[in-house]
Amino acid sequence: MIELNLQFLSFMAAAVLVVIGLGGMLFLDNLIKKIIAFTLLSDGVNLALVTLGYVEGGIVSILEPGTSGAAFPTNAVLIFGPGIVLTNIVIGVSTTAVLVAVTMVLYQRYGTLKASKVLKGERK
Amino acid sequence: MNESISNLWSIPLFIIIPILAAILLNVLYSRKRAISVTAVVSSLALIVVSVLSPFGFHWFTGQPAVLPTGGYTYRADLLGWNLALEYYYGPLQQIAIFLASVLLLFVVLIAINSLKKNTGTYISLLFLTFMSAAIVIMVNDFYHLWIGVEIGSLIVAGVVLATGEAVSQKAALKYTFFSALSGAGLAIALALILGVTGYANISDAIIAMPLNDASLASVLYVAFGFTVLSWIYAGGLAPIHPLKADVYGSAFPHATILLQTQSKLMLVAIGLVILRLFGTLPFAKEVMLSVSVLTMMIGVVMAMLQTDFRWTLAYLIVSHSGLVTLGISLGTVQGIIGGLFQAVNDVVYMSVLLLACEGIYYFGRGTSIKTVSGIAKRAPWLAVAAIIGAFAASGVPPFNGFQSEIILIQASLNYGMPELAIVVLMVSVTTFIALFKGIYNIFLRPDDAPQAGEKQGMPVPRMLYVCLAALIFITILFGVYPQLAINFLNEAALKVVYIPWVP
Amino acid sequence: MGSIDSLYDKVKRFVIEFTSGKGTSSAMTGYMTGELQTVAFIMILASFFRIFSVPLGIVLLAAVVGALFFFGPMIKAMERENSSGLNRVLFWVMIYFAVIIAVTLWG
Amino acid sequence: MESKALKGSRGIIAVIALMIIFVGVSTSLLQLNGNVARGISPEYNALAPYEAPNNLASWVYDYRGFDTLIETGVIYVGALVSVLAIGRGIVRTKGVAEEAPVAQSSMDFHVSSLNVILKYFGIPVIILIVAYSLLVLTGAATSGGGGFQCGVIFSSAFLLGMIFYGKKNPLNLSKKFLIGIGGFGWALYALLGLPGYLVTGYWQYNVGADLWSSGLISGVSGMSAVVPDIMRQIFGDPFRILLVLSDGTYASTAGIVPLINIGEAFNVIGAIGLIFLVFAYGYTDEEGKSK
Repeated sequence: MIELNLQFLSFMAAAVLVVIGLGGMLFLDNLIKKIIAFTLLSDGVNLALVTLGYVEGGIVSILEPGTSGAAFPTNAVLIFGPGIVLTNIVIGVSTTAVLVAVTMVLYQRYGTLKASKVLKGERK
Repeated sequence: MNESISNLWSIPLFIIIPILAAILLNVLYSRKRAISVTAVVSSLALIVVSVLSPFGFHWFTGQPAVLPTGGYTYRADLLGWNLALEYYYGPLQQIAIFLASVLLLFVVLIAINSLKKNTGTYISLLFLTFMSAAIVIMVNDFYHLWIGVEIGSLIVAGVVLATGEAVSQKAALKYTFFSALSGAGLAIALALILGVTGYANISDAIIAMPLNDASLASVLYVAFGFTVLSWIYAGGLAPIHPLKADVYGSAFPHATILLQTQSKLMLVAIGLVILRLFGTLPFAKEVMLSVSVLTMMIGVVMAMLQTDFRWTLAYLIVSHSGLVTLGISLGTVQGIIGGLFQAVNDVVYMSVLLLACEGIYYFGRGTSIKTVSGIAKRAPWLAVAAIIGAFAASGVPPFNGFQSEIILIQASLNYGMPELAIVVLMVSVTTFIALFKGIYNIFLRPDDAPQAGEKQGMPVPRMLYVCLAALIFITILFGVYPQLAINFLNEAALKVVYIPWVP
Repeated sequence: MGSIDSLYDKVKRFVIEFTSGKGTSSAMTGYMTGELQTVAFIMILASFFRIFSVPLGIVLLAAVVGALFFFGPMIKAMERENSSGLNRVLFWVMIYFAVIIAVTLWG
Repeated sequence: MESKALKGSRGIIAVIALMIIFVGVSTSLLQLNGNVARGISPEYNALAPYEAPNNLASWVYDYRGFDTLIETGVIYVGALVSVLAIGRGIVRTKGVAEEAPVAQSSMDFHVSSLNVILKYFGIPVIILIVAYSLLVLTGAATSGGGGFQCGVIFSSAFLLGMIFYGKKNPLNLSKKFLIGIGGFGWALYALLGLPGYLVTGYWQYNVGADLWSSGLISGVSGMSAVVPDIMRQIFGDPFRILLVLSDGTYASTAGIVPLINIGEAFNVIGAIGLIFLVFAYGYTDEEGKSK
């Protein structure tokens, strides 16, 4: 029997989000919907990364007056996961900005958002 | 070798000089003279730094490594867990960055000479392309590798978008979608590696990897899958090659030189990281080999179908990436040397061809083999350069392509896979056919246009000929004295095979 | 099957398939060479199976050669699948990735 | 299933592939459940009392400060490229005919038809949001927050201003200003590594923190007194905080971390503000020209 705990549920939710994101990018034809699917994918990755830092009964990694400096290393959350989440958010924002900008320009050009119309393969 | 230098002075400069140059160029925007001075001075500085620098490490922010016993050390040759971000500058990095910075100088010169107004942003993106390539080839940290790949792919989208045509906008949009996909994949791989080992530094992660624990090893398999996904993406291997070919084909030919250099360096860097981290997993090398064979085959066949010289070159670049990865994924010392040498040669001879293509672009006002013809009469030197490039690309001695392809063929024979040798041979033969189909039609076919005078394009910038001459010189130099380059690559290959935890 | 007529028809159709669309000679050469290359490459790929088992490799090789000539010009299908349409490339990437995961996890 | 290419057998194959990917991802993530390796993270936590009290801030801007420099570059490049797509910096070749770029038309915000109450409340709200962003920025070393968050909050105030008041809003930042401030922020961040590089040879050595030179951590030899006292006084002491913990008082300094935060904030204000402005109003070169 698998014991249901917070970390288990978060990992599961992260996997589900990742696959929904991948499926959305694959199956949806509208470019904006594809971009939304990408943000879901990136959120799934963020959730997995945050969950990595989880420590049973842990504390937030800010030293407040009165906490024990000696016990802090074992009690505080693992720092790497939340740190990487910041990076992933930034990368997600920049990628989304570029995607939306080019989509806007292509919409001006073609008047449609369908990937199967706008981005069909072509050769010169 | 000064292995224990842990604060090598030159490493930060490779990143900081392009960043500052890019910011300045972007702000200057349309002031032509200031842009030229800044760009040329910065790229010359990069060349000088790459030549003068000794080998060693840089631990950014000056944090020490934690010894297993609990103390701290600043010595790179002791076993310790790095608190800081670690870059390594060795012989492989030296030749790669030297070549990239020389190409950056050429590309910047051509861009300044041939483009009209508002070039600031474009040239600043070229500098950032160099920066991302330098990051990825020097870094020894999975987290930073991910950031480097991501910033690199956004920059590629920018360089392509700068042409402002519908084709390039579409190419950039597709490419960015896959950058999103592979970036997320690389982040998941990073999460899995962190979860299994707790270290983002690649050396530390290899040491801490729990290969004995079967259940955790399966986590590594999935991490391997995601890393291969991003490798395929960054290098433009099959099945993402149509997008990469789109990108190469729709950027300016001179920008494609830098783009393909960046992509080759990423291919080499991520390939070596995969070998070091996952080389011991079963099926890892087989998966990598099959990716390379598919890429070579599909790329070269598709190159033959193209009717535009730009697109022929784009597919050939893709298919020659397969040659590089073939050598790397063999995983033997000879194979890795062959792969790295092929990467170096590829960058050089493809640059010759791309510059020739740029010349055709000016002369013929386009590069389609259907409409452009008879250029050889008007520009004989361009024709000579294109033919030399084609010879080098198809592995004819005494040019450099021959030297690396023969190493690859020997390596695959020694590995016990004669089929791979056949594939390499077929790729070089087909490259020859595909290139000469284009070269014959563009240069040698008589000009059938009724008014030849009207079709006359603008004169080619003289700078382009200078750059072509320099590149052809390198081509022949490496073809005659391959040891010049191979001596730089030996160390990296030996380390990857025998001591993978050392960068 | 079997009669000379139908075989002739088959060959004729095979050749005509190439020339549909663009009829220029240089494009035609490219397609013909590409077809031969593809056949050769696929045969080489099939021969890789000797790593796992030699008899299986031989059987597979024969089957692949037969299939290639039966299905006519491979190059057309290959060009279609190689188009850079976003959805198509996404599809192939997903398949590829699933195969890699399946091979490494359960291979 | 909107995509035509994925109907029929292809769709089924794609679904099977997705299921395989799901199984792979979920099993591997669940293997990690409960046995995540701690690795290097406790080492960072152990050093926390000598650094900024917010350990995440010191991780992001000190230990892995160079990673964050490139990450700052990602947002700068994101703004650069998305604005390039819309029109800033498209280059033309001399003498070769190319298709003309498409002009991006500007959005219509219907500013004049907005309720007057909204306009009255707009300015105080914008002032509050800007003040909040400055609070988040200045408290980065001691509490959650930082340059990136400040930049995003500030830009949201800018966006609010654009929606309520149109192009001439209370913040009234021009494109040229935003491009300049974004580049300035990134350059400031990059150049803050220079003092450490000149003094110790390590790029982005946290000059103010004097973590290693005062001998707080045993076992590090050869690094004491690398930072001269004068430098320590110039950079370190203004930021020194005495952390009173249950097991003693630590002299902790965030060093250049707050300064880096300011650089990052400038960069993000420039980048995100530029994205908002150009996405809303398009880009024309005439405005962007110098003068």
